[in-house]
Amino acid sequence: MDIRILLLILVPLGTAFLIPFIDLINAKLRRFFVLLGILLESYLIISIIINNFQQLKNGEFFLQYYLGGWHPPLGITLAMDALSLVFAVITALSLFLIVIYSIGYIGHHEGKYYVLYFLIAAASMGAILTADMFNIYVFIEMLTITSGALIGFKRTQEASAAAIKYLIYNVLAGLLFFLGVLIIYFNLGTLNMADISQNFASLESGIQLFISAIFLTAILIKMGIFPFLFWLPKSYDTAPSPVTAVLSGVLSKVYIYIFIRIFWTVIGFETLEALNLNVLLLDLALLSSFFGHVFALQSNNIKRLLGYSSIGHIGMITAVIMLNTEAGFYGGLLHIISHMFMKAGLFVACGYLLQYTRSHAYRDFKGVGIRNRSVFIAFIALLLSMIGMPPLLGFASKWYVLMAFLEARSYFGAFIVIFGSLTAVIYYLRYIAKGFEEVKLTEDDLKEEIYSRPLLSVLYREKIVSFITYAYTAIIVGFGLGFRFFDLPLRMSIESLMNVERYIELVLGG
Amino acid sequence: MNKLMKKIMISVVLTGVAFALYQNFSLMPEYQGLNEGLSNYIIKSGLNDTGSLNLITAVLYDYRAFDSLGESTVIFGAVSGIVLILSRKMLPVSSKGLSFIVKRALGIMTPFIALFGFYVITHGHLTPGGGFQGGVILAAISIIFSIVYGSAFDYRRYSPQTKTLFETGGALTFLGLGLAGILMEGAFLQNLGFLTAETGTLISAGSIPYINIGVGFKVGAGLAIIFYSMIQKTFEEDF
Amino acid sequence: MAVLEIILVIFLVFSALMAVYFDEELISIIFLSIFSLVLTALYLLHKAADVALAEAVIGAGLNTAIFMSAISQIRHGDSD
Amino acid sequence: MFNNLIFIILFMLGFYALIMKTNLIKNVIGLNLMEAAVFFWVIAFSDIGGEVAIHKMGEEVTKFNDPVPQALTLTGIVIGASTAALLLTLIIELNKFSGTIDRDQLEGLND
Repeated sequence: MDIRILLLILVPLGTAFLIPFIDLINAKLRRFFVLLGILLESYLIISIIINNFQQLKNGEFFLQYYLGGWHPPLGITLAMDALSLVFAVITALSLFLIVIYSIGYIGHHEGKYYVLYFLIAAASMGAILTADMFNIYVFIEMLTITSGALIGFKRTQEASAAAIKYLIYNVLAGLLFFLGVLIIYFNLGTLNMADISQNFASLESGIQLFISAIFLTAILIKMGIFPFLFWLPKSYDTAPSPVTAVLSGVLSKVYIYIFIRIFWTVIGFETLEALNLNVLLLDLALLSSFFGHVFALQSNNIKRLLGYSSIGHIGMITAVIMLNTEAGFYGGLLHIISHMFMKAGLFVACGYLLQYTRSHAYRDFKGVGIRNRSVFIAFIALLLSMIGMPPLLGFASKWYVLMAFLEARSYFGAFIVIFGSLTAVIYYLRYIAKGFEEVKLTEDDLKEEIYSRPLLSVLYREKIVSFITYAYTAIIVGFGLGFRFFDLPLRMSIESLMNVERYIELVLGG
Repeated sequence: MNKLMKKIMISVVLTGVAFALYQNFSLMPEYQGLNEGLSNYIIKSGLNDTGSLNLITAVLYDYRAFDSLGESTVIFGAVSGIVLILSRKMLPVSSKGLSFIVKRALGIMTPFIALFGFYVITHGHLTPGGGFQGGVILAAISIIFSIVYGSAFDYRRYSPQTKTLFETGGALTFLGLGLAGILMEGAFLQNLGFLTAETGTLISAGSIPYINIGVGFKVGAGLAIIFYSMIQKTFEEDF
Repeated sequence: MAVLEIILVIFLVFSALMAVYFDEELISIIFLSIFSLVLTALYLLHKAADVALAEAVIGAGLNTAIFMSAISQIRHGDSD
Repeated sequence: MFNNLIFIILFMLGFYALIMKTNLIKNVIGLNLMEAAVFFWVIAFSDIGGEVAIHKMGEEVTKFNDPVPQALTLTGIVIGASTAALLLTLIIELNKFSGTIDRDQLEGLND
């Protein structure tokens, strides 16, 4: 019973509930309050790490909380092992950086924006920490609704259309998830993840296949893997930059976490292997990665391009995790971390760079680099990291992914990694070149452009926005030099991931 | 031609999906209730554990109360999103509403509808119903008012600020009862033992009725806000 | 009991079919509301009182009101 | 068996409306039908011929219907209603700009 892991969910939730009150009292206090909430959240994470550092080192780290005092399998249990800790830390760090960025970026409807933002924070923390299947469903729906509303934040035709598409796909996925949870309940009579995991092997193989297929469909839609990727680029394009950074930096990683939890801890990889689903999934993920990079090549819009490249990277991560080897997990988890920082950083930088352009299209990218030289250099550094240039974090993670594929003799996978890097060189260089193209603008042209753009993209505090971009670049460069820093947490989380029996024992017995 | 091909292809896919689903569902063994596990325990000792006659309420607000907190948070998020997307500064100036007779009749009926709503909320642990259902009934009063009296009537009496206050108040009640559970009993959302009275009376079942009241206000105010945000634009055009 | 259930199920499928079949949104919504009411009766037959109450107030009451208020402000045909 | 068939008919009707109808409101109706199909199946499947899961004072009932799926379904219904409201809101907002809710016409307008 460690109350801090409960507070990790309750602090953002309480902040979201209190913001309308603060608005009624004095709207100027809101920003202070938002900062207080996110700082408290970071403090909780840091104190969990510091207090349990010794256990973390010995591989014994495990915290849990029984909600309502009901011990499992009766009530809902929150559980945190090393894998959840890694995801919680990177999620909290991303949320922290993006909140500060939002303070500089969002100038309209701030109250509702922060309410939805903190609900996303609470829901992603909840989805990471909970050890109960139905609770995951509730948090997934929370993520869907809040992020769907935020995609429509700009209130233009494209934004509404993208949000509708996003919501329809994701509500469908949520419905399938609900069906899957209920079928598990009808067969096993429990909702606790550890309890299900213990008894799942005793089911008939037909029902095992059915449940796996339903969860697979639901989660593949959520992650944007090949047959169901069509909602993703549009919603990435039309959402405001901080929201896109949350979507690609936090949400997709939370869904990958849920994917790992369900298919390793709950259903079990042996079951997947017995049903021959793992080969299918591996090929599907690689195909998705291939298509993502190919679509990115023909895209003429920087944010949509980054969305397609996200599809490529998430497909690659899923594929390398599906290898189910230690090297595969190491590369996959490292690439999750690095992709989280790189993509969020790129979207954050885009929010700054595209403030003076009419649209996100390629032709409007002209001269962007000359006008904001230092931020554009940071942007280029992030792009090079995406490609995989040696001193940066992207190189380290891609190297491990490549090694994992070669070790497992999955040459198609290795080909996809290299293919992704090569195409990325082509499509990013185009934009870098365009950014440095000279543009002759008179004062009047500039004025006209400023007045023609939608009001919401006006930056109020440019300094904060550019500072966060530099912070992301610093993270990429710093951790790229010292990527050994992630060695201990990754080893711990792989150990806790592979050792399912220990998880079951700790959740049910502790 | 292209459209016809698309239609045929999708029909084939739909039939395939339907057939696959049917095959898989027929694999499911007939459900006979479970002799062990969650439901068996709840049916056997749910009444003793929680003091709530209605076992569904016991599951919703005691065993799995955290889910209900998440669920009301979903409504909270939906309300925030809808208000964000549809926020317009235009005050809805109304049509005149329906005829005098309807207005009088509604005037007589309204207290009874409200009473029924409060009954459903407060008797959640004794009879079918609870915070969610009762909250929707309370929101329905607001909706009926806007239809019968014209939309400005309800809007002037209960401003959006009041509704927001009710909504966040309800949510914070839920959260506060959960925190009280930590302080008094030792776990978040644990049933408050000192509130328990004789089973079957109105003030029994620990904190369940109070959570119900909080959820009822939250849901009622939230859904009323959703409805009012959605009808606003019509009046903008009437000007 | 069984006869009542079969009649209700036939009504249920019929109203769902009609809700999908008609192109006019208003008629669809009315059939959706009827669908919810029939579903409420079926829930009662299956001894799920709480769910029946929820379906009655949310499905037949609130959803209809929200759908109606949505279609009341949707313009057709004039794209600008 | 009977309930499975109804579930599949309703689910496929909803899926048909979601995929084939170009009207966005009809798509939301389809989504609602699919949700209702799932919830109906859950309730019908968990019905084992017992009583409503509510104790009555002074009466001993031996066989109850399972209360847990009903509680979960209740959660699902409420979540479904709020998603439907959000979707309709976005449709209103979309219609304000484009003047149409037809998916085919919107494809032409967007890109």
